[in-house]
Amino acid sequence: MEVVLALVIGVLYGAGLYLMMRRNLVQLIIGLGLLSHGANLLIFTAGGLRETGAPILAEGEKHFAAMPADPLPQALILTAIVISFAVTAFALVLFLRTYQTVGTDDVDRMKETDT
Amino acid sequence: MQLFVTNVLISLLWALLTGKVSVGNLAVGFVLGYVALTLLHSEKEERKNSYFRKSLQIVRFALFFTKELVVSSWRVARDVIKPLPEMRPGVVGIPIDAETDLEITLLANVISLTPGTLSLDVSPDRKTLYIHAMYVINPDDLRKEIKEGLERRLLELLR
Amino acid sequence: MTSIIFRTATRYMFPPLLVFSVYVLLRGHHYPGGGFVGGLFAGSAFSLYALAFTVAEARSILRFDPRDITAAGLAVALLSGIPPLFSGNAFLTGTWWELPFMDLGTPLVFDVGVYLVVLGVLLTLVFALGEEE
Amino acid sequence: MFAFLTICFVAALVAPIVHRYFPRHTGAVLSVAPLAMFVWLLTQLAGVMHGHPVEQGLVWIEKLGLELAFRLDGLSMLFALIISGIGTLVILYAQGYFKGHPQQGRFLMYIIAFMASMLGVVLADHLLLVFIFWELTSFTSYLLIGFNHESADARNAALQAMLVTVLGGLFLLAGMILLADAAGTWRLSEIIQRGHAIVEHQHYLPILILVCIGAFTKSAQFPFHFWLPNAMQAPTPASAYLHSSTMVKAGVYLLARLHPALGHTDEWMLILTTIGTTTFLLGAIMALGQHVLKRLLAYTTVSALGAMVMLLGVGTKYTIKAMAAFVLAHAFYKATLFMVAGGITHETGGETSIDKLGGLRKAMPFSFACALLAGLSMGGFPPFFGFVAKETWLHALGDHPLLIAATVVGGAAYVLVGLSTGLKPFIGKMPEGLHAHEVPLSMRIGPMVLGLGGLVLAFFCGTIGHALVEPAATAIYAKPLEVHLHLWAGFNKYLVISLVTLAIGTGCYLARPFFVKVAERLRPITRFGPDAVYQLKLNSVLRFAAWQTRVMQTGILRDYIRVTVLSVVALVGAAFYRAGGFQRWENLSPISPRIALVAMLMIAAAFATTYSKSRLRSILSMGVVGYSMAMLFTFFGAPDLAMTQLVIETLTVILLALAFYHLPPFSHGSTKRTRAIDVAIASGAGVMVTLLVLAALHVQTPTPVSDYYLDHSYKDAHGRNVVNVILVDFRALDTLGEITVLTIAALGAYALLKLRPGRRRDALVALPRDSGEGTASTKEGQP
Amino acid sequence: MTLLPSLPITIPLAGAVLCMLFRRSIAVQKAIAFCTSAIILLTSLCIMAHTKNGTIAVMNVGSWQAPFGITLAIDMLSSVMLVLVGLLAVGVSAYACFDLDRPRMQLGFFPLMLILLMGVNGAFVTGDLFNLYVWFEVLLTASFILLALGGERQQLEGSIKYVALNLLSSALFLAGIGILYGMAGTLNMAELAHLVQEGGRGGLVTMVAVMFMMAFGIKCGMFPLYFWLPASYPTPPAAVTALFSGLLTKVGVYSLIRVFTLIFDTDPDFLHGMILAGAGLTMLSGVLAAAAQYEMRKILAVHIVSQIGYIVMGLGLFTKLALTGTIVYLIHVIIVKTNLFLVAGAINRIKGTYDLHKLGGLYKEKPGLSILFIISAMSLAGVPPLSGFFAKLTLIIAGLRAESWLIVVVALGVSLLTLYSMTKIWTYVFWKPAPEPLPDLDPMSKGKWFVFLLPMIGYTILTIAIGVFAGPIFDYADAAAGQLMNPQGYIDAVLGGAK
Amino acid sequence: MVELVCPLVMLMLTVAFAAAFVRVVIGPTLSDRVIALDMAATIVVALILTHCVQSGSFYYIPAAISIALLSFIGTVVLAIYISRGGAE
Amino acid sequence: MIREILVSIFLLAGGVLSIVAAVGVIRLPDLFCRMHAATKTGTVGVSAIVIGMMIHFGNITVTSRGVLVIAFFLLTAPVAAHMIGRAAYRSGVALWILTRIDEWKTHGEMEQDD
Ligand code: NA
Ligand code: NA
Repeated sequence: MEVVLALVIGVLYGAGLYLMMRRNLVQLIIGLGLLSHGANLLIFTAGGLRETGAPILAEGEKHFAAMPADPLPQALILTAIVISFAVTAFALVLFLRTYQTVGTDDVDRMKETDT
Repeated sequence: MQLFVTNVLISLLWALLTGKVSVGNLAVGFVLGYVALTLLHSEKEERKNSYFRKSLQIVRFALFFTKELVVSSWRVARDVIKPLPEMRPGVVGIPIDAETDLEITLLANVISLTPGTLSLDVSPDRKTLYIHAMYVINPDDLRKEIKEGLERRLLELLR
Repeated sequence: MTSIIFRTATRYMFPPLLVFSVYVLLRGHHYPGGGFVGGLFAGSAFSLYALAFTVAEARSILRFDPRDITAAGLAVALLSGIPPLFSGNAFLTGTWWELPFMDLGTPLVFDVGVYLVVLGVLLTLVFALGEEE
Repeated sequence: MFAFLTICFVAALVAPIVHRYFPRHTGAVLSVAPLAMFVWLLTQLAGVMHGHPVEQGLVWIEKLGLELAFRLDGLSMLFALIISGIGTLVILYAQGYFKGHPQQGRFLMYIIAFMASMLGVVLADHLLLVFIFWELTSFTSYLLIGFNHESADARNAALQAMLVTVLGGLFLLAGMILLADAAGTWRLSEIIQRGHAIVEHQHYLPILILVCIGAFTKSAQFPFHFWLPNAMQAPTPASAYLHSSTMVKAGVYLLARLHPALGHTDEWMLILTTIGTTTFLLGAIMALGQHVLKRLLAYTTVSALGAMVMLLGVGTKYTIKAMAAFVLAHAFYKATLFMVAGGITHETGGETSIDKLGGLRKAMPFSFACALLAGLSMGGFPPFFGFVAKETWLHALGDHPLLIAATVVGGAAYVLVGLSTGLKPFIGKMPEGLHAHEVPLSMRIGPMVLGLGGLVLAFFCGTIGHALVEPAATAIYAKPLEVHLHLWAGFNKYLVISLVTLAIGTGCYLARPFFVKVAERLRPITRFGPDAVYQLKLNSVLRFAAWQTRVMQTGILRDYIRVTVLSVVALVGAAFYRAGGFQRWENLSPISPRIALVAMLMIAAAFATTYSKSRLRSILSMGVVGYSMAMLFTFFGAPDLAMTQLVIETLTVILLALAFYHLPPFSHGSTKRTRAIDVAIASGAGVMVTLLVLAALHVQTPTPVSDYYLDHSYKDAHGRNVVNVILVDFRALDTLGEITVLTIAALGAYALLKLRPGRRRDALVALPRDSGEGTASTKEGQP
Repeated sequence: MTLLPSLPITIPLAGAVLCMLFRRSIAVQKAIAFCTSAIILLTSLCIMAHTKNGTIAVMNVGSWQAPFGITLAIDMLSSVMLVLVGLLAVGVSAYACFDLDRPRMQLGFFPLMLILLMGVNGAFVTGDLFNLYVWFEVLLTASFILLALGGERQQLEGSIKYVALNLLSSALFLAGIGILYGMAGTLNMAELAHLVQEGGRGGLVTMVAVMFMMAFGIKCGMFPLYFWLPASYPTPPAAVTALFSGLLTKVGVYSLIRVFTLIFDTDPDFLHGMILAGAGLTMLSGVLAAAAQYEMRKILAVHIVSQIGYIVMGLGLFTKLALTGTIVYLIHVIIVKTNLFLVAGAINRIKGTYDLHKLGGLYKEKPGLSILFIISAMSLAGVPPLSGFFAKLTLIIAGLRAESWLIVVVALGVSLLTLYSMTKIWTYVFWKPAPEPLPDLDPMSKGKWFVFLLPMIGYTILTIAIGVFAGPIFDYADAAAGQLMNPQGYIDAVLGGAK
Repeated sequence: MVELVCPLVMLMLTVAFAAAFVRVVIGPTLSDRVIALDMAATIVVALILTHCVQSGSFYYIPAAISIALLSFIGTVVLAIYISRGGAE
Repeated sequence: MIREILVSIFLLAGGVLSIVAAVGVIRLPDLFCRMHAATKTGTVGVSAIVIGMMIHFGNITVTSRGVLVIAFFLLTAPVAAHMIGRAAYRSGVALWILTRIDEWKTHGEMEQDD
């Protein structure tokens, strides 16, 4: 299972990076999105996969009868998801405003600041 | 409405009394309450009418709708699978009697939910509902079918 | 983009959604859910309203500026870490009071803060984007 | 010592203030500081003479072993006296020179700071402290050379001087650190006692070379000599001071100071005599063809510095004595000549060429007298101190016929320059249109004192030799020696050589127009000199910098991402290789069909996002990826995660769609080649990540932390949903940070949407009334 | 102790929340921002007083024991960084109150600034790897916005590059955290250090270490990952750039130092060698990039890169003396660089441009400003006895003692080129007469001008003071470096010090 | 029995999801993609609910509700986008 | 046992309906026809699975939420379909060539988009 997911993670990273290397702003943002999916899945996979129950204690019980899934990677990913959502939302507005100001969404033509 | 609330309360009371809050138990409580209320309110015609008639209508409508759902689901499903689909799609305008927002909305929804028909839009004068249908042999038949079937029963229920 | 159907559906969906969002918030400590998802639900409800009607109308039923809600949420979350300090505990130590019907604790207050922040954030974004001509 | 140094620095700091309150006597007031130093030095003279150096120390940075350690011995005494004495005179001189100049205060500030730094160099007993003052002299001289900052030449010369001397300084620093490590101490007084250990140390040669480079740049030795003539852009008081008597001698001082530690080896001799002699001759010959007053003096300064290094390089007790005497003589006559030259230029309205000067003897009698005294001393005419020094020098070189020959050539040039600057401007006919008058009093004191000094010293040369030169030479030689200077040493071959030199020099002076003409002819050659090399080096560095910027900062984000990703892949790959690939896998769970199916879907959807001309298709495909993720989360027991992922995914799509109203469809494609490259890079990264995950899999996963959470979630944190408890309790701080991110992201998006340059003006008008909402409240928009 | 370590995080957050709640009144926001900054400074001084004798201030947030909750741990390095943040905050907020345009202030400059500070402080105090990621995101997001706020073309273009490359770094960082968690089952840095030291996973640790190196390398602007910096730093207003230059890259460096002294000290030949090579290339590349610029702010911005090289050089040499140098360099460069940006901003305020070709004649016109500039510039170039000199000196001594000849040669050469760049600015802006007379865009009375310059004067005095009182600073840095070289104290304090 | 049916149903749902994905990719119109994504979301709901049955835990139901709500909003937004003539 | 059978039947019904919908979405000739398949069959399929689930658990929590899910789908799915259909129609998505009749177009009462 982990091997399959490792492959998926690789593909997500690869696809994300490929998209980031395109010229359109929107592709850049989609690339970032895929990248963060990849990172989340990586944490999930590396944290240890268990096709078991959720880490939620059933009503009336005091201890977990069976070992549930590891809750910590889940919490970490939750945080990471939210953060990347926030950043994506801001980036989107940034790109929008950039397009309106610069007059193009071609990243290659945004080179006024360098050199 | 008051009666409905009372009925719900009775069913809850029943569940608490029997000490078992489950779907079945609540349903039993509800039926018991319903019967009790029917008996209690036999003389007050007006109110009894609205609540008890409505509840019967709802049940009838639900049954009708489920039947429609199953039948036309089957028809659509069969057609989807068939090697050569026998569809005669078309966009048909249906003059509607529904007036309030709620009536129009529910009607449109119910039409959409019924397989084979799909509400597209209401005309600006709110008199016509345009639907897309999979099987339009004769537009007038379709119009009639919907007006007589779904719309009549629905409006009956709502008014 | 006025559609009677959409508007009517929204009008009827709106209150239950808000109720549901609070439910998700409060149940979050024991079941899936919590402040984040709850806030997203509430925010979605208002966004839906803004879509069906106008952003201005959605703003008016919200009453508060979303940014104020955000700030208030952040303040609530921050303040929820303060009570333990009085009993000599570290910042953000969970402090619980047992009420007859449920346990009330600072983590729940914290989650309420999260809820408000998420609600405010989502609406700030959606309203601002919706107002962009 | 410390106190007097401090006084000097304070004087520098307050110079502008003094100038504000005593605008007409600034120099006089400020010269008290160096004078105090001078007087104090004289009081210490007796002790130092008898081999009792004055020492003072104060810890500055304990961890670096840096101390404010000062030590006044014979060598320091000689230099410190020159520095403070001439410093006093120069400050007075500057008062007249800059009369009425609005920035006189600043000039005095710089020059006094320079003087104090220079005193620091010669008094410090700690290698790092020497370096600190050394660098300060570079920096203050930068300010002085560039004082006429509105002239581009002055600015360039200042920069050049600083770059060259600082470059040398950096070599010096490295050398000093190695030296200190070799000697095991930073203290100069201790280092010079450990000459053996240092000479035998494996780093001896690097140390020697590094120190020499430092000293040579500062003392304008070939091939670093070029900055000095260019530095004549400085105002004359600065030139007189820096470039004759003080700063340039710092290198010589340092070599002299370190002679006991580094000297007495073949390497030392070879390097110093070669470079010193070359510089000596080069400076002298190049001086022949000059006609600008200050340049004449500058080139002979270069030459003189070469001579000192040469003498030091030979390193016998005689040459060392000669060098010490020559340092003194040179300081006197060169400072005088510079001051007089400055006076001439100052009073003739800016005339600098000796060919256009003449007959000033009437207008400027004082200056004439001083110039003549100094010029003759420079030429080595008896009975001046210059003659005494030259005699000692020739004596010392008795075993080195080649060096004697060089001395004759150089000496002749000195005669020429001495006469050209000391005599030529004042005799003959005054050219048409030249108006001049005598310099003011403050500008007379310096030349008078120093010019006459050259004569007086010669008559008291025995005493001077005993009191000043002998302690200095002893310090350099590190063994006791005796110095006897004579004005008249009897008739011997050296006197003959001297007289021959004078004759040749006088002849040359008469034939000066010829040399000037030759120099004109040869000018093209100088284009290939070290000055040109400096320019070439500087330009090539700048060109390289520009090239690098062009290559690195293309401005194209995609290039940046490519390079970044490639570097990551390469370096992590290197680490992977170093780790020896990955070990065997353990603990792998079996593949279940539903998960395999979802995984395949994810892969397909990921490809679909990349392989798309339609942006909606791309984002909807990304939506599919997100939904698939949620399914995986569901299968692996993460309901909160699944829920959040779904909600967020959809919200992202919604926000994108809202933004798409205002964004154009995809339109900018890449070439096939670019795409192929990108595919390669991206695949590389993907493979790397996959391998990393696989490599991580063989590791057992201990989860004590998670076990703790599962055990304590309900018991201690009152929550059944462990994930939520982690979020709001166990790791609530993360969540606090997370909602902060959310908050500001929204704040930022809002600000960006509401504030844009085009709307700025409106915003400015609209905002104060309202709440900073831009035009939001007045607008009723709806999609 | 239950409170102090959390204050660097909570105080700026509280200030930011207040600012947001008072978003209608700029005057109130200004007051809040300045007061908060001052309180931040005071708090960090208190913390420093507590840690200066080598104690490590530890706090378990939420009272959860060390590896289970998030632990805040402040050692001497952290506390000096906190003090620097405080110093910076006070100066920059004062400057911003004076200099920033109204719309920016209305649209949230102050809360953003405070949250940036919160993120930076969080990164300095946290002892948890994932929490570090969170603080990174906090400060990055705040910086994204501060960078783009104003919406001018250059700003926006710069922001895009900044955002894209930094998010790339975040993805890398997150991947590293994931793998490390998978390996060790903990996020607590002290416990990670402990587990990694126990060994058995050397190869994988090295790989993860390289990932962290690259992730932080991007954030701190190392070669060849610094592209975002020249593209973005010169675009926002001076106050923002000053804040960035002082803080952002330094957080990257701090993290690099933290993880490579605490956790990844298992394979120094390879890892620290790699860092050293990176340091050399970084300083060289950065200084060359600066040499090619003719815009004051760009020169200063690009120079950040080369200074990062110096700082990282100490880590690469990985000796106590070298780390001492690194710490001193950090102290020095944060103050000096901030000041230079403020001075540049002041010039822009009165002359309306940063272009070296257009500027000129300020030496005559604004002598006070000239002095402020030249002192900081020379300090940066390493002219003794200013702060920069001692920092560089220490690194060079450390390099020579470690016999890393090449890096010493590079460091010395770069120092010369730095001098060149600084004198270039000096020559063009101050000495050279202005090619066309530039009117004073904002003529101020003497008093107002003085108030305007006050933060810069303060920083300049600090620069000199660091040089003059280098002794105590070196004592402190030496002790801090000692802590870093012997992480066992940190580990014990975190894991054993739980209540 | 349920243990046998559930994986089967899930497999069927996954296949349906794949089909929806194919439609997202091939279009041809934006409306097609939107409808397909909406259907994909619905299938995810079904999948999650089936997983509830299989794993015997009902914790995933709120997830199902969230997706139902959000996918509705998403579809509406995209519909509005289409009707305002938004480009693909 | 009966319960298990019931659950299985409902679940399978849901699965089959989804497959049918999937096939429809792929096969059907134009957008509007595909919408029939996508929205309705999907809705009915989900409802079937929800009912199966409600029976399986048989407790109040699940049932109440199940009812909620169904209600929600019944309310939203048609609205969504309506919005898409209307938008698609207005934006000029072509009807299948075999579409027999288009009264909307012939009535020509297309309301101007705001
Ligand atoms: Na979180
Ligand atoms: Na939650």
